[in-house]
Amino acid sequence: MQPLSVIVRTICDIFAWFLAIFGAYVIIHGHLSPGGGFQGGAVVATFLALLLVAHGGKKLLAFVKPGIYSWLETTGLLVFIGTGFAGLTTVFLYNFLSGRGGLFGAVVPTGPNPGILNSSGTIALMNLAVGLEVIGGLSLIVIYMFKGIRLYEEAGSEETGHDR
Amino acid sequence: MWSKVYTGFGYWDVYTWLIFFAIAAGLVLWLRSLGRKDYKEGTDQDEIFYGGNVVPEEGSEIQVPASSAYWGFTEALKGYYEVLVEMHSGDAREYVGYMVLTASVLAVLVLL
Amino acid sequence: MRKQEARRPAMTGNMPFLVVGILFFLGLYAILFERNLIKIAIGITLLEASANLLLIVLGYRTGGSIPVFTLAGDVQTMTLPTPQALTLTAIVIGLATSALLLSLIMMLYKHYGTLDVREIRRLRG
Amino acid sequence: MNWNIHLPALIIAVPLLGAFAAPLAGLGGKVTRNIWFVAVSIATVALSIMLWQHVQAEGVVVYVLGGESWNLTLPSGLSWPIRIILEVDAFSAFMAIVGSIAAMAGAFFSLRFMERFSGLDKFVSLYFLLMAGMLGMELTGDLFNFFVFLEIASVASFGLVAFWRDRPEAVEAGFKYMIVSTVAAMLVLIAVGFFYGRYNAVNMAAVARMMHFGYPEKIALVFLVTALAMKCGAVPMHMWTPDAYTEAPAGVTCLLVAVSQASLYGLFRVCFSLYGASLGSSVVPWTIIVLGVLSMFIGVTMAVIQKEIKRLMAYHSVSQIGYILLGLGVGLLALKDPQAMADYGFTAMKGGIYHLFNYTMYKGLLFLTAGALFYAAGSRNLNDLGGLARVMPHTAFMFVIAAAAIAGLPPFNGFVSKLLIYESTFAVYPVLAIAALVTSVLTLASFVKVFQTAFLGPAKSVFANVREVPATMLVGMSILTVVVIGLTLLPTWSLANLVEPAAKALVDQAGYISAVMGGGL
Repeated sequence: MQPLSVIVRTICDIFAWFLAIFGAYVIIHGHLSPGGGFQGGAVVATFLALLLVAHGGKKLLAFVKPGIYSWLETTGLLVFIGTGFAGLTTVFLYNFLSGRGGLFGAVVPTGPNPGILNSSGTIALMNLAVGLEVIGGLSLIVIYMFKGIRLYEEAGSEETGHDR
Repeated sequence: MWSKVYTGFGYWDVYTWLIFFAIAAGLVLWLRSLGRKDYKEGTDQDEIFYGGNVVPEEGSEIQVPASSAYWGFTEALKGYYEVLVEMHSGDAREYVGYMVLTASVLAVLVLL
Repeated sequence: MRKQEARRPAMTGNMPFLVVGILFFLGLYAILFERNLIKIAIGITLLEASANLLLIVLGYRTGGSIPVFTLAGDVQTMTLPTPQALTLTAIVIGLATSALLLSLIMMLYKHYGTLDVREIRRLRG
Repeated sequence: MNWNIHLPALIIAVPLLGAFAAPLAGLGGKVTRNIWFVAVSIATVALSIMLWQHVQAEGVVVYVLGGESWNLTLPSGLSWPIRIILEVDAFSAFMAIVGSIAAMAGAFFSLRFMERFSGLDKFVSLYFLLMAGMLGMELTGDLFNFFVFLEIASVASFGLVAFWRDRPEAVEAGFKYMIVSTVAAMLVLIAVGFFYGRYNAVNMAAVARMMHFGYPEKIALVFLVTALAMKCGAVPMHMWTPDAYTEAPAGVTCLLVAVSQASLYGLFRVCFSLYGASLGSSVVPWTIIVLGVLSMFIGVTMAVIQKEIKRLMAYHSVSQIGYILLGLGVGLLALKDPQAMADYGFTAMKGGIYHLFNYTMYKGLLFLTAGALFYAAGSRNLNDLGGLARVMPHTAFMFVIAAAAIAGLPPFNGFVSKLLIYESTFAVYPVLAIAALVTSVLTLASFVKVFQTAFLGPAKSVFANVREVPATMLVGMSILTVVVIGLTLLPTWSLANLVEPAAKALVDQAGYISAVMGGGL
């Protein structure tokens, strides 16, 4: 893919960051509002897709290392299953942090309330872990699929752009 | 642990069978020991008999290939095999089609 | 307001199920009769969409609000949250399936040089 | 603290941990990764044996994931179960043992077999994911969870079938398997949706207790039976089986055989425990019997004419699945009639379940020996192979044992389970037993062909440099050989301790329901 026009590139440069921040918001508020690790992670992964479309593969893949995303994925998965194992004193996947105070375990008052961000125990932790995993996984899918397109474009003649 | 497996009509006992097998093997060995003693290794007796012809050096020239095995069987069931090989057409859509067909036949049978 | 809803013909409530059926058979048609691999992949996605829609529709209760306690407001009925969780799981699985399917199609195109399903039949018999 | 109660969760969590930590283990190089690969699969076998002992002592075991207590199936006095519940009865524990042994043998075999290829971290991850999916399908007590594990296993197996991505055939096989399998999975999901819409529950025990056999249930039954029969490779939906089994790496094929048994487990869990007594007419049992007979006969006749060794064996696995379907289908037919159950139904079920164990062991072994032939001689075409017994005596020995067992030659274990199936199906309908016997004869014929062309015959100069396969591959094969010989020499013990509790658990629908729903109905 060739880079798109300068207008598209500039707009994508700016809005990619907003997408990433919105995705992070969706991940962090996973236990309070619709959304969660997967949805937020998918939103964050569009960061890479957007930049890839705007700047073209050659420029972007020169400084994006797929290894980083691979490690993000592994870290997320290990945190997830580690949280599961940590609850094993009661039951596998038991929410051992809720109601204990601290960063994750604020006690929720009874009755209608707007919701407390740090109240959900391991659920928030797992949302974060799943978010990391999905960011890594989807970005890897985007990168590898793009490389897959390149494979037979190289076999052919030239890279063909849709906008010159 | 050592008893028999009852099948409803009879039983199966592996140890009886093994004892029988050992006796039969002993019998075979005894019969073999009654055979001729004048066999010698390394002489013409050791040669492969290949219809009176010279045995080829390369083994693949005298081996019956697997595709020739059971030729009579496949020839007799030719019509059956033509239909069956036609079924395995390699087309992914047809594979799904067989599944949908089975589901619909089963649905008709169950719902009626 | 409530009376109006009660007088609504029963058919309207069943419309989503009709959509589920149409989507399902469209997807099945695409898988069974299309020749292009990408169109077959689209058929599979349609099947997934119909299954997801079925789950969502099953969880709907007339007049129900979203099943989030802090956002629901002052209402008596909520839609069922379980099918929504099930649907999310199914969507995640569907994403994995679609990604893998498209990757396999890319590899098939690389190896066979065609997207026609009738020509990708080296394994048969 | 009694750790036994956590076994049902651990047995799924340990392979998952193995999958997720495989990239970490891969950092340490080849040796670390191999140790991790083998250690996790051995741990899974140990856990499944402990689980089996636990189930034998305690009866049906439940485990509530994430609950306040492991047995809190109905929290706060509710009358329906919430949370994801694992439910393990003797049949599930039996299946877990079968699956994990096959997985361990495949893991040992893959160490050297896969050495020549790149991306082995991903291979180990996918292998463990496939294992976790298989074990999850066998241990779960929740229909939707069953679908999730089915999809985990499916997606992992598509990846593994197409693992040799430089071979066009491998990608093609993965693609075909994927198309058929995804449609089937969607059928399962729609069936689960029907249950949810009807009963607001997806727990198998809860649904089974409330089951009224109306139209949605009938359609759900059709979808589940078709989809799961497809996943285990019953004729006429078996066409993916030869493709996928042939093109997957040999260690993976060994595991894929066990995974198809997990689908078979799902089929019978649905028929016996979910529908059970409310299964209405005898249409479904007869469908399963007819599918079984068709699978036996068409599978074996297709196998006779094959020229590629793994493709031949794959068609045999279709025909062996037929035996299991036949045995358990007869059991299902006799479910409502206690007299028939005592006369022949229970024997047929014992035969079917015992055959399931035997089949997984010797079929895995056969695929591993085929992989060893491919590794050593570099060919899978029977027309090219020949005279290899001279240079590969151990492989040849194990092949003979497995071939004799699959052909049902006495005294091997395959004979015992086939005998149980013959004699019980004869009581239902003699034609069934005759079809099974003819299949057995043709099985023997085609394995005689394989043995004669691949191992016997004159030595070929092409294979002058062929050596016996490395030790770890032999270890993988000998694990399964030892199990086959053990089952041969101790048929009474294995029938009484492994098979009979499993068959009883399958019939005992009330016990399955009350373990989750409490005693009072």
